[in-house]
Amino acid sequence: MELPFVVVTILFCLGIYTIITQKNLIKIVLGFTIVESSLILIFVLVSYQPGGTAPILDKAYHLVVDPIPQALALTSIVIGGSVTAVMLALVIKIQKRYRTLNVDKLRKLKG
Amino acid sequence: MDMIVTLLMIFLLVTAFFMVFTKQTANAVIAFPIFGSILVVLFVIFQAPSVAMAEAVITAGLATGFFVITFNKTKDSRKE
Amino acid sequence: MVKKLYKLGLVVSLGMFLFVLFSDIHNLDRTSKNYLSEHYISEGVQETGAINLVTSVLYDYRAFDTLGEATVLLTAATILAFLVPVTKADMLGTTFTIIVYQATKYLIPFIAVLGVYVIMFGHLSPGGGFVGGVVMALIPILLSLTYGIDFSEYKLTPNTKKVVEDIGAIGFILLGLLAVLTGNNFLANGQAGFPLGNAGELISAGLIPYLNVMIGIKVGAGLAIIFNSLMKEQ
Amino acid sequence: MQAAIWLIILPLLTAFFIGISKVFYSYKLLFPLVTGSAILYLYLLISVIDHSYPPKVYSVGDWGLLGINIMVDPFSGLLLLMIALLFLPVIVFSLKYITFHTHNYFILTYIMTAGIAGMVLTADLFNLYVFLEVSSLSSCALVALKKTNKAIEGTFKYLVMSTLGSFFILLATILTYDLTGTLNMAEISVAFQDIPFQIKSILMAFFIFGYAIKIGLIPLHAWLPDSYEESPIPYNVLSSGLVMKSAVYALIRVLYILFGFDFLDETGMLQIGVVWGVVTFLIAHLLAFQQSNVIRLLAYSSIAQIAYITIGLFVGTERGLIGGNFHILNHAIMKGTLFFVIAIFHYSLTAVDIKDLKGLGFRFPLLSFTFVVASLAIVGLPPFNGFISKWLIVEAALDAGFIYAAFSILVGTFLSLTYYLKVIVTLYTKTDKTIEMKEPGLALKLPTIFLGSLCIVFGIAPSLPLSLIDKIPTFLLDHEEYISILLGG
Repeated sequence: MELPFVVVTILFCLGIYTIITQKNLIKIVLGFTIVESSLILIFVLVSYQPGGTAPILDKAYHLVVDPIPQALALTSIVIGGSVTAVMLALVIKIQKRYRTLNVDKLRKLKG
Repeated sequence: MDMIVTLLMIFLLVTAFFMVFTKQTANAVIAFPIFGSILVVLFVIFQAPSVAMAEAVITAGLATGFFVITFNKTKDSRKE
Repeated sequence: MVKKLYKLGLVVSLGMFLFVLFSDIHNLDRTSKNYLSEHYISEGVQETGAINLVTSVLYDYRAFDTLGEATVLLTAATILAFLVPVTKADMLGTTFTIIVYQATKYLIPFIAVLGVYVIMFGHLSPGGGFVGGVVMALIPILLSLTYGIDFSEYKLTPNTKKVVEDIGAIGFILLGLLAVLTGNNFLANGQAGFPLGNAGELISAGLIPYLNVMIGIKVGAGLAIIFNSLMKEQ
Repeated sequence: MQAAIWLIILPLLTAFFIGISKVFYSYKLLFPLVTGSAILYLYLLISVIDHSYPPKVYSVGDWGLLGINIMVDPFSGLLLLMIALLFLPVIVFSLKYITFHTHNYFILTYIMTAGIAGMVLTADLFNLYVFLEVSSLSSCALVALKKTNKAIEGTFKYLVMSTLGSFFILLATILTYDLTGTLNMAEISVAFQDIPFQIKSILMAFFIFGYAIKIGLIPLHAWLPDSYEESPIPYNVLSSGLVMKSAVYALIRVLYILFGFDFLDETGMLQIGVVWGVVTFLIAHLLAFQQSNVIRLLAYSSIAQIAYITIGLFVGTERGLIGGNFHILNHAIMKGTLFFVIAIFHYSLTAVDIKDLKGLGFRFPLLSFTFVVASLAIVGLPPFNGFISKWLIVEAALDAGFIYAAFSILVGTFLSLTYYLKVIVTLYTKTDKTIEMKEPGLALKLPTIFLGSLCIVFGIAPSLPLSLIDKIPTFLLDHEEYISILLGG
């Protein structure tokens, strides 16, 4: 179980890095999906036990993985998909208004 | 089994880094479903078939469609 | 350059934090059993009547989350519906060979059957309302991709989809309110006396299959709206 | 307690029915549906607030501790009181004010209210995240409603920042589940006693970072003025009054119930919170001073006021909690009044810059007087409500030994006085210009004057809301009581 968590850490940080440094708007949205996938991977890893079976009890199994994180993961997938769709719609809108996908070239809103 | 998981994890990282650091957005958009598919296989190995199905259909399927449409619509400022 | 290094430093320190956290959690010896999941695994099938425990968590123990999540999807569909202009679309101005058109025509019934299967058997096998809904949403999406968005919206107007989506959401709440009518709490299933049937049969698990159907049509219509709106986006 | 669940279902049902009525009846059904539901909602809110003490638990789906519980206690009662005070005025105001995408505006407003009510009521960590997403996504949607360039860009910024915050909250939620095996707040709190200090502090840092983005504490505030600038102004009333406050609520709930007061004291989070608050309001006041757009000015002022609230809640004494909570309520009322007045000016003559307001004090005598009252209240002058809550916070800070915080609040008061005076002086400067304008109707004036009069009423008789607020600290400072009620119910 050591390696998966290292991978999750790297993916999470890679996603955050993409969001805060990349200039291309589509890349930024991709960064969001990477972070979200890493979170879902954490959900699945939390539920997993070595030797367990999937939580579908058509027979009596002696070791079953935890069903709760999987249900929560489904919820997060749907929420993440909706957020991604909204973001992409806004990206198209921004591109049509400003004719650019570069974050730096957008109107600098005074912070 | 551990071997497969390790390999898939390495592929996952490679795809993710490729998506982020490739120069052309087209490559990133096309690498995205590969990333999703590797995740799907991993979820099946980790005994989460429901999550795998949702991931396959929503992230690797529909979200890719969304990205492709966005990419298509924004083609006139792609060269930057 | 300094700014970039600063950001890199931020991310690396975040990674260190996460790594320390994960290794700490890993080194924690956990002797106590996790009573909640133990209970779900040992009693879940009797209490909810669903074999697929993920479905029983999603639509029975924690059905309230599902309502929230369906609302998020509806919100996304609403946003995309008002962001698009009224003008007609220009998307993927491609014409296909006849094979594509014919294949689409013959594919649609199979997709419909698959979608209905995934929705209806959600409490018995992997799948359920969300996945099945997405599969159903593929029908209008395929129509828009091959025959063009005009044809797709002629067959299924945006207003129809909007109504179907709202009916799905209202249906979910009304099914939850059925339990209130019998004097129980919102979204109660087995406790409110709905027959759970024999676990493993199609008509079992009380309200869960109906909730699945509602979520299925809601998600299908919502995603079709989202996809078509993205395509129409100017 | 059946009414508590209706607080979440009724707005959702209304939103869905508006969606259907849009297709079949166009505008015919909108007015009765929206106002009828808002009035019914007000009735439900009052009946729930009335029963908020002693706290009650309602188990969704009859599962008890196995499923999701919702709980009403005085702290959530306060937030519900804010919804009760703001929601019906905003709906009445919007029916007249909003002329574009009317149906979508009301659908999203109702969904946002349902999300906030869900956040306030729920006692489940993942449910909290779901409703947080509901409220923030619909809030983003409302920002984009005008579809101008600034609005789209502001929305994107808002969505990016708020999703970033959500990720950290979700990460902390998953790991909390992994550590404790449950999502019920009371059970987590009990199980957290065995978790090592280091893990708990890192988890707390994630929660705080995530919610700090949603609250808009400096330096994570940049999205907030941008998202306010071009959004429909009645939405700003709800946004500064409820959306930001619900994030504050969730943060306080998580910190005080999950981690417990002793842990906060041990990690030094209380000191950090106070310092963060002081820095935030000083910078926010300075930034507000430079703005030429009234809405941006009010947005920065909101950040500063939230910082006062943060100081009050993090001082860590009973007095501080009472002051902070009273300021939550007062800020919602005062900022609501200010935004309403600006909305009427915008409606009548599309004025949003300070220089456009010249001479309006003589043209709208009553409304301008309301504006003056509300801005003096927000600066913190007696005899208005803002003075009392600020005074409570200063007193609490002095008691707890945060002399620098108390002193900086006084400095901040003078800073805020300067920029509000700038607006007020402009309002009462005579001009010879004659301006074309639309006469605002009663539907616009009545909610404004209602909220403005509350500023005076709560200033003269603070015992009215304080009778509810006085009960809050017992459930926050000592989380045992909350836990025992939640586990027992």
